[in-house]
Amino acid sequence: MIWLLLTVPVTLAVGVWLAATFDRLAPALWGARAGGPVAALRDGALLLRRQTVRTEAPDDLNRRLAPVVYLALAAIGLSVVPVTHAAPIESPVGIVIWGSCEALTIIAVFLHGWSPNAPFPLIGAYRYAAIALPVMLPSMFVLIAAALPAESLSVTAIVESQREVWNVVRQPLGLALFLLVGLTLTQRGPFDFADGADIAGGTSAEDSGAGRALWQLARLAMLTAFSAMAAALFLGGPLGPGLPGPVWLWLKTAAIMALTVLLGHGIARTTPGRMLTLLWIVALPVSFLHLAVSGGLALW
Amino acid sequence: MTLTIVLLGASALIGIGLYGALSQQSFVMLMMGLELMLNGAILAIIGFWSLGLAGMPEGQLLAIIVMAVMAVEMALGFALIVAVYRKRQADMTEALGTLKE
Amino acid sequence: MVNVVVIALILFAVWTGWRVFRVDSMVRASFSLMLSFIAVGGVGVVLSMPYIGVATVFMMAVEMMAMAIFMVAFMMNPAGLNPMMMVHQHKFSVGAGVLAWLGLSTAVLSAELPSAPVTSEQRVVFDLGIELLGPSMLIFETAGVTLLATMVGAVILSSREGRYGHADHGSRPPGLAEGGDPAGRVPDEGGGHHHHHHGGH
Amino acid sequence: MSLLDRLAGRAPVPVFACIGPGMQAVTEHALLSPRLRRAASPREAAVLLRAGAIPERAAAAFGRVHDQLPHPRAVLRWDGQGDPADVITDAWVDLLNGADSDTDRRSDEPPNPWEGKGDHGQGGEGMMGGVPYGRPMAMTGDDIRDGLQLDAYTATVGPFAPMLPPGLTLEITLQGDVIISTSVTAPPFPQGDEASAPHLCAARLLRLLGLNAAAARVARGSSPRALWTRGAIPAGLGEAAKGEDVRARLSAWLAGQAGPYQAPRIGSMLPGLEWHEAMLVLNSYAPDALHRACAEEEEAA
Repeated sequence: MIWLLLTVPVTLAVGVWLAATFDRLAPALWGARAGGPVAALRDGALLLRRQTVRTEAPDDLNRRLAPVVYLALAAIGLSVVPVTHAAPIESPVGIVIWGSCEALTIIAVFLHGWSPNAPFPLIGAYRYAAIALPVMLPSMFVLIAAALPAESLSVTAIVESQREVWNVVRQPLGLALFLLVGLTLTQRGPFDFADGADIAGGTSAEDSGAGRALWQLARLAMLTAFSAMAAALFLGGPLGPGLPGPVWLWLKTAAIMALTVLLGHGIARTTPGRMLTLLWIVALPVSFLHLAVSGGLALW
Repeated sequence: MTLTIVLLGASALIGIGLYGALSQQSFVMLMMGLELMLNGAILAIIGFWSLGLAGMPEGQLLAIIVMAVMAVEMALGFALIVAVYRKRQADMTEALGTLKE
Repeated sequence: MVNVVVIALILFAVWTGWRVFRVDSMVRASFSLMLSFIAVGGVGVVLSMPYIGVATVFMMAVEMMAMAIFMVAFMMNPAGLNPMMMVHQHKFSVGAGVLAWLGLSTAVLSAELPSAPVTSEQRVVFDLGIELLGPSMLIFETAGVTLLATMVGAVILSSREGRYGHADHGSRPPGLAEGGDPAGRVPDEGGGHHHHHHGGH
Repeated sequence: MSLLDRLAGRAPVPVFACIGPGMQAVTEHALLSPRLRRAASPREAAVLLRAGAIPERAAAAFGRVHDQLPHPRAVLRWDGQGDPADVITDAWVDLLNGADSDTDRRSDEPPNPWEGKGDHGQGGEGMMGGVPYGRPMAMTGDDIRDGLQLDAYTATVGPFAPMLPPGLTLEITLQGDVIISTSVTAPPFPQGDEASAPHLCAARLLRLLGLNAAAARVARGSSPRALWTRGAIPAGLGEAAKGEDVRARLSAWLAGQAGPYQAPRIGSMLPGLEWHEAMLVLNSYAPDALHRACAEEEEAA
């Protein structure tokens, strides 16, 4: 029990470093220069050597809370993922807990943009809320669809239901839609409406020093949690021949993480208004269709 | 013992919610008062279901119905606020002396 | 142990509920209310109602995000940089709130409360699923249809397009005769047009 | 030197560039260096690069940008000769070794004095009015999208805003994300033909689309590797003539064709667009076309 809980900080720490390194390697595949495995530590050190600026009349409480909440949500989300035959937090409603972490993430990002009391971060916060709220709908449909073959809301049961065949085979569309959710949760690439270049870095425009480092760390932690959850829901989590369960889970997590980072670096971000239309007109009906098909398959 | 505590907490939430719903001038704040009263209702349902009714399934159903009521209240409340604001530029209860036109 | 956690969560729920009407910042007010709901959800989880408890957290996170957006949109000075107190009939409201609290508390303390706790071997989430899609399916589906109707209604109410033109122009029905006065009642002058009064500050 | 300092000393140095007349192209090339990182905002930067001579009219704004950099910070002048990466890296390592951080250029005062008047000390009557913390209260204004009149926000953006051509200063009124009106307070600095080269123009648009890797590749003269580059731009956005929209202009630039040489007036180009769309439209014209459009507008007025 205790060692299961200990896997959470360890996975997060390794995951954050791995995600940061992927982030610096990925540009190479899209044809730009890449950094090595120490590059992420260097960038982190640079931030830690600098002052954290306090803006004029900020919402100090929320400014401090936002990154802490984001990090805590990543940790809670990660702890409902089964490492072997059990999760650190074993709950009969594991994926609902994950869903709550997703919804609260929107609030953490909103507060991060709201609290510095500056226009560009606020625009970023509003954009993010406007995009992330409709993303919650496909997210819920995907999670429900993944729970259907298992006939349970427990993530452990969902993993167990993939002993014969992984969910990615039964529900390939589910993984694609879930990646979309992951890009939103971790503020990446085509769904990074919180930090656009057109608003000078958006919610992070006023971040500096250790505060900035903490926020970036929380983003990477959320990427780790998301990748682990995707691995559990679609790639059978710790199931696999030969190697021990946790190793399989970590390998699959790294694979999903690499895919997410790669997509984040190489897909263009459209305008918020257009993305909103696409989400309501395309993503929502597609995810509904996905749920209906998955339900039919589960009954059949 | 615990059921009493839970219900006392629920009545406190309902009391605060009633205060908010009656005292706030802004529509949105007023709705927060209503929500807080429903929060008290959910707390009472949880308490009764868990400690007094041996977990009968209808108790959980009631909690879900209360949540649906909250969703309806929020959605229609905000839609009405927007509709009134479009017409009157008003977002406060006093600005609506009349419902005419 | 369970009692201590429950009491702490309830005290937190009441305190954050109280803060909703005491903070100056609208964003803080919305998220205070959310914390109050999360604490109640936590009570649900502790008192073995995991689905309802966690679903409350999920739903309230989304709802209060929308609430915060509306608060910022419609309130002047939403960040609370000016202290604000926008209340009416304050004494009456305080009285009513206290009275409701005392009345309900007296009822709770004087009533003989049933005592039949949930046992740990009950499959509560499973039971809820069977209940929703079994005996109470009609109620559950009615809630679903009600929500659908709400969505349609909310979109129609909040959109600019009215049946007889733009809502902000005061859509008027066409006349009964060609070119005649609009059908329906003739509105009095001063229905609110002249109060260009934003947030009453 | 501690381990933290050693690590920090080897990181790419985040640089925010304040670009003067004629310096845009060389600065954009210099910032491609792997030893430097283009900071999205002054708060992210460790070194402020003062590229070229900043005209008198932008001196105050330069001071404000300067003071936004967190300590320890350095400001460097660069006249466009040689690669500034060495100097910048050295300056950063010096700061780590305890060199003095650059002090503030301007005094830290609110733009309006704090007045303890009014019901709640906000400096005005009632809950309305006054200038709390030196800022006027936002007031409701017209909305051109769907008529819901919420608070309009007016702000001056520029002359060193990273999403605008250097020198361009706009007074923009926003309703949420939608631009209600714009007026040009100061035109962009003249930049010469080099800054209007198709690959640099395309790189600027790609950066606005969040494609930093592709933008760096294009700025070096290669073709971009990315998905959905043209598709991400809404069709018909910023359409000057039939088929002459932002998407078409990006395609032309990526194909190596320079132009267009004429830009419409900024005051008529942006209103009604959302901020992101507006920035795409603005950056779909080469800096010298925008400079000419602003100069013509000034002449007419």
